[in-house]
Amino acid sequence: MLQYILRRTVVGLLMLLALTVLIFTLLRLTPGDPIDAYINPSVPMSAADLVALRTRLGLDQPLPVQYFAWLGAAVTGDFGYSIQRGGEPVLPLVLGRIGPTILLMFSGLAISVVVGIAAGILAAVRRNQFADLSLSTAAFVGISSPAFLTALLGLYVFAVVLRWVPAGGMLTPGAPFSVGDLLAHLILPAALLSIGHGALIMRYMRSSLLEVLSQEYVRTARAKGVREFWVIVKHAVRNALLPVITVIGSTIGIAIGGAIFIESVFDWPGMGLLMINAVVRRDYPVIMCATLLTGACVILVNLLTDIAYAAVDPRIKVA
Amino acid sequence: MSDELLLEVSGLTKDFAPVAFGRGPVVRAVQDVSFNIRRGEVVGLVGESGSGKTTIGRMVAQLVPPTSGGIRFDGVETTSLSRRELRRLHARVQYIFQDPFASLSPRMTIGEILTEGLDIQRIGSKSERIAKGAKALASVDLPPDAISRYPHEFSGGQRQRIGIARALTLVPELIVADEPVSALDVSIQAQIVNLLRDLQIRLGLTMLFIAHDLAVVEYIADTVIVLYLGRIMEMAPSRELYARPQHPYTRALLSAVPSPDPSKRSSRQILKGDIPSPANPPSGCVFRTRCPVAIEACASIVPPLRETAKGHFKACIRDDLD
Amino acid sequence: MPLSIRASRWRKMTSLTKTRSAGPIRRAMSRFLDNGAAVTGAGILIPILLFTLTYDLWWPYKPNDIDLLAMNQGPSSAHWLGSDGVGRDIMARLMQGGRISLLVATASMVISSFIGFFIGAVAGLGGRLVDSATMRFVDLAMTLPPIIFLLVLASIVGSGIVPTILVISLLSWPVLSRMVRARLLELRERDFVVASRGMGAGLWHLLIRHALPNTIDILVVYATLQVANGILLEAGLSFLGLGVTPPEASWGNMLNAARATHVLENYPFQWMFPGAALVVTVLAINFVGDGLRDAFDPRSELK
Amino acid sequence: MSVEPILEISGLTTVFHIGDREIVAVRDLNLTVATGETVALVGESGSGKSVTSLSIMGLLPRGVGRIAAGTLRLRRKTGEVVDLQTIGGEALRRVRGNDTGMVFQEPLTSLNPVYTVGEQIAEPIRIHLGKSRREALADAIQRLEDVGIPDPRRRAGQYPHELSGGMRQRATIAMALACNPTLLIADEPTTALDVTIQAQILDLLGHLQRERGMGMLFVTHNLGVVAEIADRVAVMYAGSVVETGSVARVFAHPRHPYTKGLMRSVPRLGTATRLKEAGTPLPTIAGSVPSLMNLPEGCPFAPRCPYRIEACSEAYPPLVETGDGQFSRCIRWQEI
Amino acid sequence: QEEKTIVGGFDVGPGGFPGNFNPLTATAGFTWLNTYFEPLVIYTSDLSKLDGALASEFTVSEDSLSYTFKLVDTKWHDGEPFTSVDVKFTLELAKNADSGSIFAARLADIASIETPDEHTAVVKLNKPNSAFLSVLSQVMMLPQHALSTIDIKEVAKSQWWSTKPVGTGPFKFAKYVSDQYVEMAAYDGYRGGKPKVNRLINRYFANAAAAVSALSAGEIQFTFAEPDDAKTFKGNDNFRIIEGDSYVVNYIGFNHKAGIWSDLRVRQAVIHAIDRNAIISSLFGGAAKLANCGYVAPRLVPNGLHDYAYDPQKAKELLEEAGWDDINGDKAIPWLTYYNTPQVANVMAAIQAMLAQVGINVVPRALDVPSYSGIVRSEKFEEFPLVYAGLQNGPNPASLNIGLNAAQIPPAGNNIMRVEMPQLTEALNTAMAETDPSKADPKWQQVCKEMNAELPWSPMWVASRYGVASSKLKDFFWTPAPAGGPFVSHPEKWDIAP
Ligand SMILES: Nc1ncnc2c1ncn2[C@@H]1O[C@H](COP(=O)(O)OP(=O)(O)OP(=O)(O)O)[C@@H](O)[C@H]1O
Ligand SMILES: Nc1ncnc2c1ncn2[C@@H]1O[C@H](COP(=O)(O)OP(=O)(O)OP(=O)(O)O)[C@@H](O)[C@H]1O
Ligand SMILES: [Mg+2]
Ligand SMILES: [Mg+2]
Repeated sequence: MLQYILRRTVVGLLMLLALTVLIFTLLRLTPGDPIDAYINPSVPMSAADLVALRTRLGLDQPLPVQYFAWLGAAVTGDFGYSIQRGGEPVLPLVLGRIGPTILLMFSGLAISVVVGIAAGILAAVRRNQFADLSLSTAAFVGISSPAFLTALLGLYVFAVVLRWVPAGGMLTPGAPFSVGDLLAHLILPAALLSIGHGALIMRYMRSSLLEVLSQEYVRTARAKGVREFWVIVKHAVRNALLPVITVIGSTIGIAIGGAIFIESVFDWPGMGLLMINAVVRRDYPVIMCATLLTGACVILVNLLTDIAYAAVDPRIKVA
Repeated sequence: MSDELLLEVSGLTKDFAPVAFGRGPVVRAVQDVSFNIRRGEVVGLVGESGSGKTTIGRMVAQLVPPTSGGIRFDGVETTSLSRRELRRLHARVQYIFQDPFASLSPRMTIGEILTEGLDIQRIGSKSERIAKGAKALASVDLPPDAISRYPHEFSGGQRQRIGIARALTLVPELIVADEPVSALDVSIQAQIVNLLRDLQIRLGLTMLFIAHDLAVVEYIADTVIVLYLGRIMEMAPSRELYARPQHPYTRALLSAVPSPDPSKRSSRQILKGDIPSPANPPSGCVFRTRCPVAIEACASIVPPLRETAKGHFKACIRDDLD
Repeated sequence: MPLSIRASRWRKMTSLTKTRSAGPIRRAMSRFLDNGAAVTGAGILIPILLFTLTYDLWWPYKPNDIDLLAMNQGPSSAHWLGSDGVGRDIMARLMQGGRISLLVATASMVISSFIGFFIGAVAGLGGRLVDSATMRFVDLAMTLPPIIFLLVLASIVGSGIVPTILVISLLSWPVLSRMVRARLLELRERDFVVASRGMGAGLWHLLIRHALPNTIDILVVYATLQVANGILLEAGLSFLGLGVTPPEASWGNMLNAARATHVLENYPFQWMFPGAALVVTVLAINFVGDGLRDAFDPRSELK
Repeated sequence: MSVEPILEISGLTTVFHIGDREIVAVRDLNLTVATGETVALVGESGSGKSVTSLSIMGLLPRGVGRIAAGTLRLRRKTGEVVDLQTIGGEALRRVRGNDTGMVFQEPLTSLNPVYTVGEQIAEPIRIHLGKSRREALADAIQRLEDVGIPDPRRRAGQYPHELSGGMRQRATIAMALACNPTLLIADEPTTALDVTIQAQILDLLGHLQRERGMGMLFVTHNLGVVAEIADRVAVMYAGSVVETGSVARVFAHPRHPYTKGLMRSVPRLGTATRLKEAGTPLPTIAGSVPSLMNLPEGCPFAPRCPYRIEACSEAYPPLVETGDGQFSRCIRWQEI
Repeated sequence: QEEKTIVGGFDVGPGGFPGNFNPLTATAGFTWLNTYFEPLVIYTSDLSKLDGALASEFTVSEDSLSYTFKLVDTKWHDGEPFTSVDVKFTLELAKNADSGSIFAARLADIASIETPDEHTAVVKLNKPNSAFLSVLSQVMMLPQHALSTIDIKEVAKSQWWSTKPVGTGPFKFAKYVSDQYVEMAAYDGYRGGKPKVNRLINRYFANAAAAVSALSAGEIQFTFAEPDDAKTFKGNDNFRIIEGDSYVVNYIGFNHKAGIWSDLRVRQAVIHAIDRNAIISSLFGGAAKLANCGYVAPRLVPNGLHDYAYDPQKAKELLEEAGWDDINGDKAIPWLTYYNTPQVANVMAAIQAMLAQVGINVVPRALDVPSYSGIVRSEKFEEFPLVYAGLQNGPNPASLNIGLNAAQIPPAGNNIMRVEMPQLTEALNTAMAETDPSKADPKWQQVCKEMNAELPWSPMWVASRYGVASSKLKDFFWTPAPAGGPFVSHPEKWDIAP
């Protein structure tokens, strides 16, 4: 077990390394650099000034030199300073986004897991009946709706017109922190976020449960005189959850990168918003660090998924 | 049957590394197996599930490489062949599968299945291939219109015939038949066994016939090899083996076969315990944990395969039985 | 028993069981037609395709014709679905946008299916070493945060139809690769593939003759999902200012108008029609995809 | 043999809906199982053996299969006789696992992979005997010991995949026997096992059955196994029982051409060498089992039957007594 | 007395610079910075002239080489007095590129800074610079006592800016919640009087529409708004729409190195093909001023300019004469912009359609700012033959110089369209050299005339920009100044009704 985790960690580290090389090169291939993003075209600056600014950021060095300089520092835990944020150190900046990202993601995911799994079970048990058809249709509509449109509409309807929830942000500015305030800000984006994932989980749960329901051990359970409710809940659902765990795992993996549309419409200070701003402004150190961190999270979540899988399914040995 | 050796297997061993997660124990599926097959001979390979029958068959058919040991086909060592030579060799050794449902691609017509080998080996023109396929189909007593149909439209017995026909299209010299009748119904089994026997005699095929049904092997094989946990327990001409089984395992196996004759009830000798895991075989003689006549020495000595009568080999240190 | 006698008897036997059934495609077709949702999906999709492909033959307005005197007009007999912020006819743009969106989605589906299948198949059939090397590459592509990938790639290749297709394709294939590989790892051990290898088949033969037909169900489902996904991604890219360049119409571009509060609030017809078109199309494609998956799944038909 | 039947099936007809068609998987089946008696149900794959046992248990796949006619009278542990077909869901559930136990063919797939063996055996004990979790587990361990599993305490805590095939099958037997049922239905319990392990299981089943005096319905297609374990046998072909009687009689004097062909085509140890050396092929029944989708008119075996006459294809033959409790569904039984 | 808080989206839109707290590196966002930092001099609220801020009065020597500032008597937020030492420190810091300052080039003419006494600072220049005071208006005074301990190379990275900056303005920095909001507290010791509200909060928004939603929902009291969004508040008594000159002239820029625009007749054809009046009246709702040169302010626009009226027929003829078919024909011409707003998308769509009618096939492409800058500053001229862009043209008319003067061709400056017109350059140089404000206007008129005749770009319009404020705000002042000012806005007087 320990050895397995160790091996996965080593492979993970190598992948992260590859990831940094990839991102680094990709970034330098894009037109424009931080200075281009930063300097207002109507501000007169001399060529020498621009050179000085670039030199100060080390952007004049050859690419490999820049990369290894970054890597060397990063290995020691120094991820540099944000170019576009008055020199905020990158690491605390990025780490600060993990909290809100995870909060939003987990609430969204929690909603979608609970709703998705319940709906999936109902749909599978009532296969091809009214409940199944209506739930499946609802799920399809959920999957088919573009996230940014639902986000904009949700914001407009619930925050502007109905005023049920605040219009974006994570906390009321200036107000002392309170959980209620946080929840009020959280509920709408989390609910909107859960639509797509929930629909997906529902579909997977449904098909997985259908598969399991035709298994022989379900028949065995019935032959033992187990009540139908417990046949479903105890014998079928637990087995059906196995593939769904993988789906949830990969959903988490994707969600860690930030729910880009929701975050930008709701000004949720998460990873997605940070990342998109950083890319738009070519804030190289922030991009590198954030990518590394989300990459590490994805790898970690994958590992955890595999371990969770083994925990739920005794047949799988993690060794 | 000539005296020419078509296949010489010596010291064949196969280890399976653990798949999936991490490093579990290595499974030694086949250990130090040696035997020969003469041209035209039918050798039966029997043993319980997991004893390594399929693994041996696949190594002989060049489907998996052996971990160690040699396989000489028609005097040529096969383990060191180049890719091209190997492909040519593939045409000369064919394999018949146990499962008539899994061994035919559900998305190919019978015609496509039968000509696939010719396609791969680039033998003949398209029409020649089809003609060859049709001929093979006829030789297994299937109607010619089967050629444009799909496997799922046939019954298990018919499918097994198609599998046999596929093996025949390339006119192989050696056929490895891996439990070709185990998955079939009683009434179909006999039809297929008859067919194989018939073809073998008519075409002078050499065959390695794998089965765990001892009665079927008795009917078809000239020589029988009894396998237990990857090792040969006993090897003898068929008649000899059934008349005078020497190894306690062979005897137990023969007596465990239920006889459809109610009057012969309960003359059985029931073995204790389960088959050990090949990942963790017992020391010494692998059969000793279930052997009714095991003695202390069995735990320490790996019994060699000894010739005890002409052509009759056994791997047991107890000569004091009978 | 002489062979000839047995053969003739066999012929009789087989003629008994012979229920000369149609080929798998035809059977799949009939399974598909039995699926109510799928047929409804197709029933929605076909008119949509027909309308978008032929609208310039029967609709008087062109999608990019501006009319600064008829801006932001609600649905009327002249402009059935109203006009947008520069007086372009929404109906015409909806049709043209459908054309573009479906083109982008379909093209990216084809490309990513190809890449995904090929890489997955090579990993699945190529042996351990190739497999692990390829899969690490796939993992890497999956670890790459999509946002970064999207923005960076889009700013390198630019915006417009072709780059959008590229971006969407490159973003989507790894999932398919994984599925194809998983299927092939299992398929590789199936007897009929072993048989093929036993006859000396090489990688290419296995790829075409076995891998392709036996992953067709995965491919079909992926393809339909990917078309749906492509439409959504294109819309998302437009939201980020990437994607198909305005003023070229695409559903994403049209929806993007909802970004301005005044449009969201005052001119719902400007985003509701493309929004509805998108949802309905994606929904229909999903239904068709589900139906196709069932149709290609022989287990769905009880023997 | 005891005269008190535990199970009395009369006129059982089970149909399946496939697409818009109905197929008759079991047709007008009559069968009794008495206390302490083992009745074997034999026949080729697809002949309706499993469907019969599932019909008794009320486990036909819902929405697809249903019992179209017949009565299934079971004598419960309490002595009360119920008709399984009419008692309905909740009462049927109380019978299942309590008065009837069932062993399925595939020992791995019929055990739930995510629960320990002990938990699964304890489940019917908790449900039907109302015992606590701890007591039920103790009972479960006892059952495992009964079926001859060494070190039952440790095994009870293991998952199905950690046991060998033979042990799994013993575990499913323990599970079926958990509540001391009066009727045990074993659907091909040894088909997936090796001969030496099969011998162990048959031995065990015979032993347990004698010990507890329960009735057993044993489904198989292996005639050797039937000879080994059963008192009476019913031979099925294409959904119908074509012959039934005591094993000794039926095997010695089959009165149906199908039974006869079957008996002949089973290869026997010892005789095979003789046949081989004589160059004779193995005896066979030509052709294959017809599909239930398009059964021939009249006797379903007629197309393969060497005794076929015109009349065979005209009417579905009745089951007639051929003497001494042996019945055959052949109009020419006397000539066989 | 109850707590009063004003929340606004002060850094939304083109004048904002969210997340930047260091005035030395700020290229915009001065509206907000000015609530807690102050410059020496500042534009008046109508942006017409410079007034004293931390300098109570200032004088310029005859030779325009020496500037004397009399400093006000005030204290930093931490209680230390503000003195001429701080002025010297700040200007030296800003002049030194090592500090990361982006003012280095613009302050390069400073020869020395003298501090005769605590309340006087004298700045000497090497050569006259008409833009000097205008630059100074954006240089926020910084406390020497707090910053001198930091190594100059580390100043730009210091956490001081976003955690405990100290200024002299009416509000004190309270806290910054990353990417969410910045909170200010009233500075009771402000020399202009104690601010009327206790707290001032600047909330960040990722896009303007979200800010407008928050405004509608009553969560903020002020934000910048896209013109179309601003319109939705029209007639709503709860809100006040603030309209102002953007001081940005929008133009269609011809890349003079691209090879297809060399013929003046082609450039004329482009402008004749576009119905600018129709676009202004429909797409801008009338809120833009037509431009026929780089300026629209009446004092800078001479009489007798060519008006380039909408005349597609003429455009076609001009193209014909110039031989457009040989120059380019109907090949697609990429048309780059960095504007990502729905309004600009519409405008460009309209122009594309108009140009298509005369046979010029342009394909709009919107980029993010760094991509745009990266491309137009590169030498790959074929990638940006045509742009739609804007350049600041006021309040100081000299702003246009960097975009049109031949000496400003990249990498030296920002003449991204590579305009090399000797007469125009000459006119610009002449106007730039004029240090006497009263004599400058006619010289800028000459620049306008040259632009109108030569068409280095096709000038389009100067659009209005909008802010929307809640009617609850009292004495609130904001104007869409370029880069956000700074301008005199008296934050201490802002008040909010309950
Ligand atoms: N690909 C593989 N990877 C790991 N272990 C394998 C593999 N193939 C076979 N084995 C193991 O090798 C041993 C021998 O297997 P093999 O299939 O040769 O047995 P067999 O005699 O053919 O059994 P059966 O009668 O069930 O077909 C078994 O323990 C099996 O688990
Ligand atoms: N779920 C089902 N849906 C439709 N038809 C079924 C179903 N289960 C069984 N049948 C049909 O009923 C017939 C009898 O099947 P059954 O499983 O009883 O055969 P069996 O005698 O048990 O065969 P085997 O020896 O293969 O287990 C078969 O022809 C089969 O097609
Ligand atoms: Mg095998
Ligand atoms: Mg069965």
